[in-house]
Amino acid sequence: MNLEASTQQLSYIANQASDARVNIELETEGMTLNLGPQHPATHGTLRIIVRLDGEQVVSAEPVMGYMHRGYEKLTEVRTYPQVTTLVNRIDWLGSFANEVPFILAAERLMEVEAPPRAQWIRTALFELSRIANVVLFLGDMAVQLGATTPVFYAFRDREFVLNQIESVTGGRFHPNFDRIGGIKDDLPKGWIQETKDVLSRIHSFCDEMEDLVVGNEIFQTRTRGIGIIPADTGLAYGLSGANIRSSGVDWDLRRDGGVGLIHDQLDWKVWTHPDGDSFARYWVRLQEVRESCKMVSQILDGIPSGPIMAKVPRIIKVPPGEAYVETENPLGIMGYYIISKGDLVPYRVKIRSASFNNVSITPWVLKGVYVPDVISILASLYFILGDIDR
Amino acid sequence: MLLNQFLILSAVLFCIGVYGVLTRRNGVMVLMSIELILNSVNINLVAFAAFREAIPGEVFALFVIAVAAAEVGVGLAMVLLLYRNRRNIDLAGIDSMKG
Amino acid sequence: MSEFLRNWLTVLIFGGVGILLVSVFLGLGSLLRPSRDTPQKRINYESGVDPQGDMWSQANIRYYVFALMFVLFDVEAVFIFPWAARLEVYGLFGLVEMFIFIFILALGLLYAWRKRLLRWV
Amino acid sequence: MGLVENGKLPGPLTKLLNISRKYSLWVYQWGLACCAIEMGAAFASPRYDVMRLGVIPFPASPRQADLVVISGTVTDKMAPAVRRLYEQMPEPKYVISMGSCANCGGPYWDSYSVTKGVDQIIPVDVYVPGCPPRPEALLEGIVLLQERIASEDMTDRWNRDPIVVT
Amino acid sequence: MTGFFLSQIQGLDPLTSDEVLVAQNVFFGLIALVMILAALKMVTTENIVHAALYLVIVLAGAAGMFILLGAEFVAVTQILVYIGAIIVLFLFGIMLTKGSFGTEEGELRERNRMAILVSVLIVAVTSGSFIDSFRDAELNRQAPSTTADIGDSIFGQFIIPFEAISVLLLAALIGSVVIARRDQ
Amino acid sequence: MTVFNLAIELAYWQQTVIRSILGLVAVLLPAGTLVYLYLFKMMSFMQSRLGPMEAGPYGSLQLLAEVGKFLQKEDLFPRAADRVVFKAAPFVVLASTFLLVLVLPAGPDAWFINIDTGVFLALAVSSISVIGILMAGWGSASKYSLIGGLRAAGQLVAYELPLVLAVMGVVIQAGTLNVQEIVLAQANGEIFGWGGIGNPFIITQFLGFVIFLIAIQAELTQPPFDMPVAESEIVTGYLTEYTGMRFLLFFIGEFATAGIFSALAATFFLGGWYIPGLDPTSNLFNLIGPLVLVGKMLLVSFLIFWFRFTYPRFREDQLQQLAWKVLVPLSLLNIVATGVLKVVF
Amino acid sequence: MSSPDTKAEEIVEDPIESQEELIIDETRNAFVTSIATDLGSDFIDSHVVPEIDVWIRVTQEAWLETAKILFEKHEMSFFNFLSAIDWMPSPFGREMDAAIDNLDDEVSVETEMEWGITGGEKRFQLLARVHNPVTNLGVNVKADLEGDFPEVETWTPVYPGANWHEREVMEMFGISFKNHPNMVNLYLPTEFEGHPLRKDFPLLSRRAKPWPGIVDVELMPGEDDDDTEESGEET
Repeated sequence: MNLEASTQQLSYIANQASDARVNIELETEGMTLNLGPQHPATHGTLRIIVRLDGEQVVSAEPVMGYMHRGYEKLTEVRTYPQVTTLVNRIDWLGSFANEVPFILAAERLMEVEAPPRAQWIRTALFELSRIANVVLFLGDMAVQLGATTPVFYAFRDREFVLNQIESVTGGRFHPNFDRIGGIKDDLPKGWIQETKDVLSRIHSFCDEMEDLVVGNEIFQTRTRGIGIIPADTGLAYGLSGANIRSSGVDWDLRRDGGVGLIHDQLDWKVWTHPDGDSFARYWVRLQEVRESCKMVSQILDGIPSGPIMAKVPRIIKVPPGEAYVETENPLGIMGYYIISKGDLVPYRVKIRSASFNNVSITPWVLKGVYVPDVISILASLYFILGDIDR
Repeated sequence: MLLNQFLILSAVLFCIGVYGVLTRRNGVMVLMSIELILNSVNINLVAFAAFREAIPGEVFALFVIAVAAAEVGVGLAMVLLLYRNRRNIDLAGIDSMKG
Repeated sequence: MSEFLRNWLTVLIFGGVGILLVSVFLGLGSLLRPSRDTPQKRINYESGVDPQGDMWSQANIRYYVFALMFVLFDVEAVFIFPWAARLEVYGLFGLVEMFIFIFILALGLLYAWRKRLLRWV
Repeated sequence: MGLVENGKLPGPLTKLLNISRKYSLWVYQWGLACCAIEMGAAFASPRYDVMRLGVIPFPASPRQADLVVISGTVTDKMAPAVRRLYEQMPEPKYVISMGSCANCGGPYWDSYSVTKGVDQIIPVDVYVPGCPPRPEALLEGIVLLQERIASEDMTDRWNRDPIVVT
Repeated sequence: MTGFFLSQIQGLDPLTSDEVLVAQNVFFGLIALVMILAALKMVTTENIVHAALYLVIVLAGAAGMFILLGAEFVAVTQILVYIGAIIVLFLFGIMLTKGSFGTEEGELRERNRMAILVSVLIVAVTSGSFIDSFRDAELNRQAPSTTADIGDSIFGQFIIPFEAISVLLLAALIGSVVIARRDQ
Repeated sequence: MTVFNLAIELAYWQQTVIRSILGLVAVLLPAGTLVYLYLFKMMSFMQSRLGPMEAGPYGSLQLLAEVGKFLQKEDLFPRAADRVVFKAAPFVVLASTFLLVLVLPAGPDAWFINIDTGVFLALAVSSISVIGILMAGWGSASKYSLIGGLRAAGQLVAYELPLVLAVMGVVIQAGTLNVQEIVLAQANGEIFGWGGIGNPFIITQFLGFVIFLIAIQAELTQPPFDMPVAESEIVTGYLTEYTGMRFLLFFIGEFATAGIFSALAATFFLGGWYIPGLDPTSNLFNLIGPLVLVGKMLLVSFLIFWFRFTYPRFREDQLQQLAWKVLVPLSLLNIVATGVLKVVF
Repeated sequence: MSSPDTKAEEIVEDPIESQEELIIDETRNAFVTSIATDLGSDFIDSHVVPEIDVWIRVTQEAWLETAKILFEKHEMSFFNFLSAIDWMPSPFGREMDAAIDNLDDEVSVETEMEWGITGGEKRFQLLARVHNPVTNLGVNVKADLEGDFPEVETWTPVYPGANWHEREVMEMFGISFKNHPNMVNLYLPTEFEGHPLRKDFPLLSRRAKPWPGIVDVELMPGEDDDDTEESGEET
């Protein structure tokens, strides 16, 4: 590191020390409580400054950026194939799903289309990564509410899904498998049968969670009626995914978006819940895992044969233009707005990540709740730090 | 053991309690000093019960404890009220709060 | 009397043993443990940032109401114990007396309930 | 007094103390980024189950922790908090840097907001490479750390110059 | 002192009443000393939480005194109600009225002197009269009072005060709830 | 059996020394057993894991490693803390634990103290730990600690009451406050004239037993009542600032209290050291009584830990409502019903 | 719970399939006409990709007005994102680019500004997207901003969700928003200097250490041509 860079580095650290003292003026009777950045409830490094009156939240102010890694700038200095390596790491639980909208946007600009088999495999992996993602939520929400055991089951069964993803892509966590014009490799031998076994495991996991968590009276009292988000408020804040569907908005891009994936050829159902509370969000996600399992098994049965790559040049240059593609990712709507000037690198990539919008409602929804409910609401909104801070 | 041992101990505690009531201006402290006084009374009661080999003294001590509990409950509630209205629990300024 | 006092001496000794155990553990620890004091170490843990505001801030008034109810019912329990141990002797009369006692206090609980004090407002 | 500190303990006792430190590593429950999930898998997944090794993931407060796994990207905004976390842990404490980001900045080596390696702010005992490392790799790192602890000379550790970050 | 410890070393058989007496006196002295010191600290300390904790010591000492006097039930009640409940109530009260931990200096000196005077006067007068009236009155309780005794007394002689207590507690509950209610 | 006869004829000081040592065992052994057996092993098995395996066979020496490790940990307290209160808190908590173990009888002659008001004393000293916890929470001068301490205190006082009232049914049935006599009453009791298994009060006082179990679960701040130490909300509550040995002492205190409360539940409701079919006055029970009691204790604490690993936690207000709206009225009802039955029959 | 069947019928068909023929997108064209009428002279330009997407460009002054019309008249209740684009070519030329060691001869340092499909003439362009979840119609709104540190009305009264997005734009581009409730940095420390997403913000690490760039692998016979991006992690 040269001198200039290291000076900048050190000054950042020094500056940050003072920034950590961000104090919201308003010295009332209440107490200011910091949840985060080192706090088990915030899934990592989100920081929420809650002002309390007794145990009631007067105001909540999320402070982010503890995980800000500068994706949008870095994409401007990476070639298109290199960008997928980066964006993998945005929502790190369902990594493959992050690549898909980017690749689709690039494909739209290049006016290529992946062959059907590639699209089917993409969709299968897309849904598998949703399972890998949401399964963990199902356990983690319970652990946030104090039940220690479900998260262990979640990790146990998630391992099998990761195995399947790994055996196709070679990457257990960050596959980096999607390519402009198709996918990198074909399915390995025997994968389809193994995946079916895994799906039945996930099914039984869902049943287990239904018994252990959803059916638990304490869980219900802790989540029902807590953190109610009305549909219009949720939409105005840009909530998406299961968060908005559990407020009764029947909107799923997999059905309504109609881009590049083959969800419209499958038989499945969009679940909504009218309540809009923490319980609804948990319940809708639980159903969505089941729907995903259903989708994957249909894909496994109907996967067409054929090539997996369309004809694309070896060095990818994307023609000038702008395109925005969004898909229904595990956390909600994820979209990439790509501006190309015909180079090897995108001119600008705007990453619309789901959690950023989902969490932006927290100051609104946390007002007036109790400290324990803060946890329940944060857990049920289900965010991933990389997806907020990018 | 002499009866006087206990009586004098209780007298000393009583006086410390009185001292506390007289000097402290903090409402909670005053209540605590009153507890001290009540305790000295209890020691007296039980000592006499032992002296006379009679149970009623002890029963009275129980009643005193019960009354003390009620007294503390109400007293602290008043201190809280005071605190809510005046943001401190200094009893010295209480006379200014008429009506 | 001596048997009685010895029993209670045992109580005292056990309290002492408890304190002794803590002291022995802490003493052993102080023999072994290192001490690397830095100013940062002595700052309160507050999720990795500087503590803000007053540490000893006001508690919720709810706690007071619950503690108050506990105190009063605790006193009630004190009077129930000798009754419970001697119920056979007191018979119906004792039963009725205690019912009245419990009933009057239950009224207090009912009052708090109706006044919605048992809710966390 | 700190008998361990000045090295006046008899050898077998030192050995015993080392072994007890080795098998009782309370690890702070806190993850930073992607690697946190793999760390979580290592801690919570029955397949890896780090508790077998005596690594107990109970503490949520650094005050009770012996080991912290820096799992993921450390940003410049986060760096003071990481530093403070380390400071607030009581001695003896150990640090595992997990993943490329914590080791050196990883894929974000050219980012404007990422600290290029956690070892710039706190001393690291074991580096676990990978992006993210598989849970097995973290287990390997923990086993290495345990081996190191078992044969550790505490006097040396205490009298080592503290790592100064300016 | 040594007599007391020697007495403990002898066999299981009931101690002679003299030995018991020595032991009781030794413990009385110790407990009384602790109680008085704690009480003094309590009324003088500036930190209210410390004061409450000193009060705990005084209360525990009082329980010890009750034991020495053979009033077991009262002693346990003292622990249950005073230490287990009233102190907690005090601590809650203190934490509800924060910001009052500070010192209370000022024109206290004047009152201080007066208070000391009054207190010492009361001690002198009462002690004098006690010594005068009870001189060498011995406490010679042979057996501790039992729970049964207490119960018989309450449910015999004191049945009306007993019921009155319940009304008192109810009144205290309602009264303090009315006073401490937040919304009005 | 002469050994036991001899033992009870020792001088007081010899007895006291023996009792103190046994008391230490009675506090530390359940704590260790519960931590290893339940917290490490059973929890792991329930979560389809193995738990500690490396330290000793099946990780059995794990606890020694823990103690050895904590002995070497640095002792810290925050600068802002109230030093004396902060440091004194573990003493109070542990002293409360040691006073609690006193009332447990483990055989006809194997008792620590045998006093008239045993039950009453047990309940009284169990409330002392509230002060220790409030001291810890307040003394740390940390927000998490303060909130945790207040929550803990609010919870402990709320559940102290059902605890006290639930035992009342047992007291009415046994007609005594002496713990030893309660055990004997169960041993010698008869169910409708049939004395085959004595009369363990769990049969007649099942409601009381359930209330007692819930209440001790809350008193121990175990899930689903673990708000005071809820790590996803307030880090570790009142323990947040405690390091090394002091933390371990709280930890020991918590699990020792769990064991002792379970043993108390076993004593009050399951017949204590007695097993049916044997003469309760027999000297044999001085030998096997402790083992029987430990067995029953493990049974009850199994339930406690089972709930611990299964349930999510309540919210603070839900907890208070459960205590005041359900448990207290129910236990009052239980007292009334038991009283009526006692007088009628 | 509700079922997908209750959904309105006017869902667009699979766009990729329908891209082949030249189709006229009635809905989007109608939308553009309607909003052009409402905004009058503040409406500058539009671009419709049939069955896929629509862009409109408005003036800086009508920025808030546009949001209101979109929200009230077109029921665009779903706020998607808000961002900005810096159209100024990077002063560092290709130095910052990944392709630095892979220059084709035609690649040269660009000096002229070049705008996207709806055109423009200022350096900064504000970009937002809102969506109607019922008709599933989304629209990208753009506005050119005056000056190097422009200021524009906030969208928060209409879309509260814009709050954080505007803060992000502020710190990343230096565009400030009038009447914004809390205009402070979102991600970066308050003392952070510069606006990282501006094209003239240098990545210092890159200057210190050149990017290894694309490793130009010789193709083995029969090898797939898609493995050119393995160099991201090893630094």
